[in-house]
Amino acid sequence: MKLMEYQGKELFRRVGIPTPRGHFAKSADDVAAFVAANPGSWVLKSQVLMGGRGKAGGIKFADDPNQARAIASELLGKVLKSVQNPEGERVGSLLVEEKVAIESEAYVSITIDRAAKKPVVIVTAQGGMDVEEVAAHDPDAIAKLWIDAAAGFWPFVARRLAFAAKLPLGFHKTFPGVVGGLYSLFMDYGANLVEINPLVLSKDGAVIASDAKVDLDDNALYKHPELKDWKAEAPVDEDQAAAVAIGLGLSNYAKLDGNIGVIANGAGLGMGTMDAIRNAGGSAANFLDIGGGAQADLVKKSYNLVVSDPKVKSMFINIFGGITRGDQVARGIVEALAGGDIRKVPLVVRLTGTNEKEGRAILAAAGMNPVETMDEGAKTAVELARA
Amino acid sequence: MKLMEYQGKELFRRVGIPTPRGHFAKSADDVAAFVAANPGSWVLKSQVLMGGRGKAGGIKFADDPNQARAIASELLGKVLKSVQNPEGERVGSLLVEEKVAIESEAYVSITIDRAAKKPVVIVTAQGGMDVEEVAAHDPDAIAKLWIDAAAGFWPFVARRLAFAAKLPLGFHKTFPGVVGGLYSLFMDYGANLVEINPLVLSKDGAVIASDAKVDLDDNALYKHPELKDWKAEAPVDEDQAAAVAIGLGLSNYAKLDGNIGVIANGAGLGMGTMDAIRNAGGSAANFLDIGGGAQADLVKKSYNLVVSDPKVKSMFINIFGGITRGDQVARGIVEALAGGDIRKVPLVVRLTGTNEKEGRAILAAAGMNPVETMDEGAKTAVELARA
Amino acid sequence: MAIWLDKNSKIIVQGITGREGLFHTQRMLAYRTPIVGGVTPGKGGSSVEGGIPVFNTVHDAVAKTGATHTIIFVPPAFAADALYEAHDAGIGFAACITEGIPVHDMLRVVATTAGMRILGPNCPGIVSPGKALVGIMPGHIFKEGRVGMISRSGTLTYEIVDNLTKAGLGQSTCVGIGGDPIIGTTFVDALRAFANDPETDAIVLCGEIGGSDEEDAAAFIHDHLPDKPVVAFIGGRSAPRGKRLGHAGAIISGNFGTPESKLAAFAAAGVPVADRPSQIPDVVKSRLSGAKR
Amino acid sequence: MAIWLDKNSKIIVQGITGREGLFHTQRMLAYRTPIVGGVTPGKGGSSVEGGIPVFNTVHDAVAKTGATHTIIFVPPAFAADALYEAHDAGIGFAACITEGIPVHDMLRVVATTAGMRILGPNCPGIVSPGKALVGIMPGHIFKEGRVGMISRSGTLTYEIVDNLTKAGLGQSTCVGIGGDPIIGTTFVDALRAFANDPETDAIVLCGEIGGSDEEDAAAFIHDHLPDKPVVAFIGGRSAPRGKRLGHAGAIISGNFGTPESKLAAFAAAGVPVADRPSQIPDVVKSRLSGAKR
Repeated sequence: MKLMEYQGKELFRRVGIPTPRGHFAKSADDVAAFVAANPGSWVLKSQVLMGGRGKAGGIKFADDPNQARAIASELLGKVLKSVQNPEGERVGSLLVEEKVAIESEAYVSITIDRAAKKPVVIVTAQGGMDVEEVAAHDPDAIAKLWIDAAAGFWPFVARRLAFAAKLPLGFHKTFPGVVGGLYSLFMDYGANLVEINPLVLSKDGAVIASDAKVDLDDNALYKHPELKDWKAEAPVDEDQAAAVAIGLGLSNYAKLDGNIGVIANGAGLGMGTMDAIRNAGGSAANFLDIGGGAQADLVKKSYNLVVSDPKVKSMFINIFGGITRGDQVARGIVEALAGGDIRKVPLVVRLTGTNEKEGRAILAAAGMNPVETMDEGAKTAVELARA
Repeated sequence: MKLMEYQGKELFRRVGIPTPRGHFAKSADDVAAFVAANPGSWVLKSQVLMGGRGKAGGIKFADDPNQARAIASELLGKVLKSVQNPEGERVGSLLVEEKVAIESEAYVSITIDRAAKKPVVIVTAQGGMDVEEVAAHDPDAIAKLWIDAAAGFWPFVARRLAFAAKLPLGFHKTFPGVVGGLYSLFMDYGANLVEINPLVLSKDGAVIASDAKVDLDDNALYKHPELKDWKAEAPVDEDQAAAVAIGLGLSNYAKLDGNIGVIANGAGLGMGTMDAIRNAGGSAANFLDIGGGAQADLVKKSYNLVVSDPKVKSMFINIFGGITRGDQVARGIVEALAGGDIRKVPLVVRLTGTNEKEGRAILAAAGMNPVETMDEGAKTAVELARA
Repeated sequence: MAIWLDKNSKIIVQGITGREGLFHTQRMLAYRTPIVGGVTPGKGGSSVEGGIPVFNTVHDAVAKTGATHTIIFVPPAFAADALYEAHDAGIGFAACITEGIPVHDMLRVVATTAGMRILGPNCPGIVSPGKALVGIMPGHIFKEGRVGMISRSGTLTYEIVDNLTKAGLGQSTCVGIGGDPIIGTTFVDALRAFANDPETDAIVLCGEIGGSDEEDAAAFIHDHLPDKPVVAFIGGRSAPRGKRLGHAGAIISGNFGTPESKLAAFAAAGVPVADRPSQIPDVVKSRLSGAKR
Repeated sequence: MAIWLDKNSKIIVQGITGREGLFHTQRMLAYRTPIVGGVTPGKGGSSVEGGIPVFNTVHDAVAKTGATHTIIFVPPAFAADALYEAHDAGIGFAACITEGIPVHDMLRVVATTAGMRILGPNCPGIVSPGKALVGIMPGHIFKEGRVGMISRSGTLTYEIVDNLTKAGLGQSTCVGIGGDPIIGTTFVDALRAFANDPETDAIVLCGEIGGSDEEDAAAFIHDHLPDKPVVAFIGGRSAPRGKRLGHAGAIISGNFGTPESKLAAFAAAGVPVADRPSQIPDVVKSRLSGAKR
């Protein structure tokens, strides 16, 4: 689950990372009232998940309540578009934050290094920049260290990084506390990424997290039931919502650009089926993994989900039964096709493995003849889509 | 720092260990008001650090506000005495707690196993008993497991203990969470001991910490500044207070039963000096370690502290200078003796090690002649005390 | 021989009385896998499947049965605990089938269980055909033989194994390493083991887009496996960038993880990459009969 | 020889620019201890005492000087971090002088620094007379020789060493293990090292009331040190039960830790216990000239 900036900063405060004084608001009236009660210069920051928010015009300044109201009205409801996110994202809320006089900006993040099987801390003195760009143009500016999860965080790791990345001296005293807080957050909440960009050294010597990017592991959310509300509010990917609605996992369904529907058991076989379709000269309209041990009902719902996409011209159901039983799959297919209320497309079925015979018998009784191999099925599905 | 029950339970709640519903009160009016507002049967528990509080009459029951007020008035201010604490301890506050219908009582604690260099978890199904008595009479009833601080707590440790100690099944589901909470508290707050005795399984199936014993490492208190108030309120040992008042560590001064004052540098030499006095047929009136590198002023204040005890008939200052410099010690002694406002007792000084010559010169100028060895010094001090 | 699992392995099942655990215990027993016991807290003293004893703790199970291997079917919130318990009890090999374990639980586990080989989590297990099956794979597709197989995916493994078996190429051991971001056993770990197994003549490596395991494997093969033929397959070559398809592992980002990066790495290591599973048996055969790479 | 510290040790000082650190660096240099550098974050690039380089991190110091040993003078809140940093940088021996380190910091450190010998914390350090002094002991009381010394207390060690030196008994190495509840090196660790040191002919063990280290030491001597004479002393035999006297270690509770328990343990191991430090040289001499225990 990706968090909005204001949510990330709420977690930052829980682990003792300093953040600017601020106010979260969903209406222009609320923004204006806050600025009226707290005279000064304020930054209005659109709360969206996409990158490139600043360049897209999502961050504005206001010095008085009227100006604040006008800008808030303009931002709220606006659809921001950026290079990273051409489709755009609608602004639903704002974070009103004090303006910090910047002396220097740094970058710090913790993510998982899969190869090392360890958390890795990344630091540069070039805050406010896209870190991948820094990595590409000035790789020596990036300092990295790995943390042993058994030993946990020790402050010297942050000191080594600060010296290696040549952070200005003003950062040094506070920096170990910031990295320690990030590491607590990373481990206790189960984050895929925690990032502060920029970490600001202010003119008056304070070190403050000016932005917050936090991506939490969905599998670990149960450990923090207090985040349930954020989960409920989180913008949902359409495909993910559709998958969850029929009982699949979040990433078991994804629409693609082609016109051949795909259903397979297992993510690997699902991708393999897409590849086979491409090898046969076609293109998959989706990826759908029914998982292991699917029952007939899930197969039926999956069929219905795939054909609900009007692009789909033909479908290839490719099952290699391990835990998944051929009879359950066949029954699901037959039930789906029996439903009068859904669109039907030319269908190719390949069914092998556990309870293969029983499954084939059920399909045969419904007048279907499964193909023998994945290659053959892909070829047939491509031909049917062209017909 | 040893915590009162109500403080220990406050920490229990922070780490998710269930405690009975309760109210902390310092006056009989407050107790009566609480019982009036919350009708039912309540337990009034004297908040003291000593063991054997129940047998000493420090725990009473009340079913209505008037009874509650009467009992609270009786308990508050009372000095409870027990076998463990014959001097007694004055009751300054009460914890008013709901009465729990007890199905079964268990014992669980975590402490430091110095030899194993690991935290050790101790569990018995005989809650409410003195665990050392259980250990003496029924050692097989006690289950122990060590936790690797690198691996941290895993629930299976609690499950193994529950099975090994034969806890009634009603405990099993909740028990890993309780032990996990205790371990968090133990490590995060730096405890010498965390103990729940009894951990109660109630008639309605809840598992609740009925008592709380927590002893925190004074060296780790700086990590939790929010405990400052408790520290300030904590009953102070007179010797510890005297030590801290002159700038020594908490346990650098302790009054003993004899009549020969002792000042040494280093705890080991301090104890060795006491032993030497006993070997010479005398008995130390105190232990006082000036630590390493003491300056003249601290030596002077230490002298004054020791002679402030009227038992002291003679004094032996035994210094083997390493970091501690002989000239500083000598100057402190001379300054102390120059003070007109303090009692003087016959004094033996032994001064060797760093800056020994300079120190001896200072003493000689003041008319004092140090002895050569510890044994000789002890013998002389004993003779002087008898004189 | 075989790697990591053979007839002498003594296997316990953690979560043996659960729906999944019991179902697969039956299937593993049907494969004649030497299962010596199971663990379900609170069910100690009972037994399943006509005599497999159930224990309250792994320590009890190890003490009573001398178990060396475990397979874990407990739910995600308890699986990391089960893994550490197995390590603490002296188990040397653990296959973790459970899907959905928090990644940071696995970070803790891998950092503190040195000495125990962990397969998975979120993996289909391991089969040494004709000897033992510790996992959820369909036993009937495997055939005893001399090809080692390593794969990140379950059903794609079945597809490839099925092709191998039908082409007469039996397998020494088939290892499903799992698709999670943090896994106990990587391609390189399995390659190293196969390298030292005299009964494995060739290795099939079934990779996927995403991550850098395939690149690491290619480098290892280049440096340490000059004499044993390796044939690779990469699933998901037609997948668009940045989409998460099923496995947490299968997401492309940065320069690593793209099909191009993996193809280039295998090419540099002299490892042929089959375009489709059905081609794999022929490539293996030609490598086995041909000269060294 | 000597144990753990000799002329070839390369020593750095963590906290070298602090008051304590600098003072003792001067004294150690005066003893001709091979100090190759120091660490104070933020003072990297400077130097002290006419050319001892100061580094920002232990890693830098090790990379530039090849340091093998460290002595730690940083304040209690930062000392555990300093210890783990030394371990992470590949240091093999760390003497931690700092007093007042939270016990649980040490629990974490000892659990995660396998491979590095930690002396202390709250210890006076180690001296191999004539070779090097890493600690805060007054160098002039030591004399090169063949008696090994191990002690929980600092100044009591000086007292005993002074007696030994004046009686003509020089020392191979003197080790102050420190008085905290959790220490890196115990009596048994030091006994094991002395047992294997051909240049140590006899060992003096200076214990204290409290804890069970002396009991463990006695058992170890009985089982593993039949041939090397050991003489013991126990400080605090006149102390009342339950009083905490200075050292966190020196508190008697339960059955262990009492003088009686320790005397009985040494008696069972055939180890003579001197009543006063001044007797120790004679007991050592008689043991050295006499038959085996």
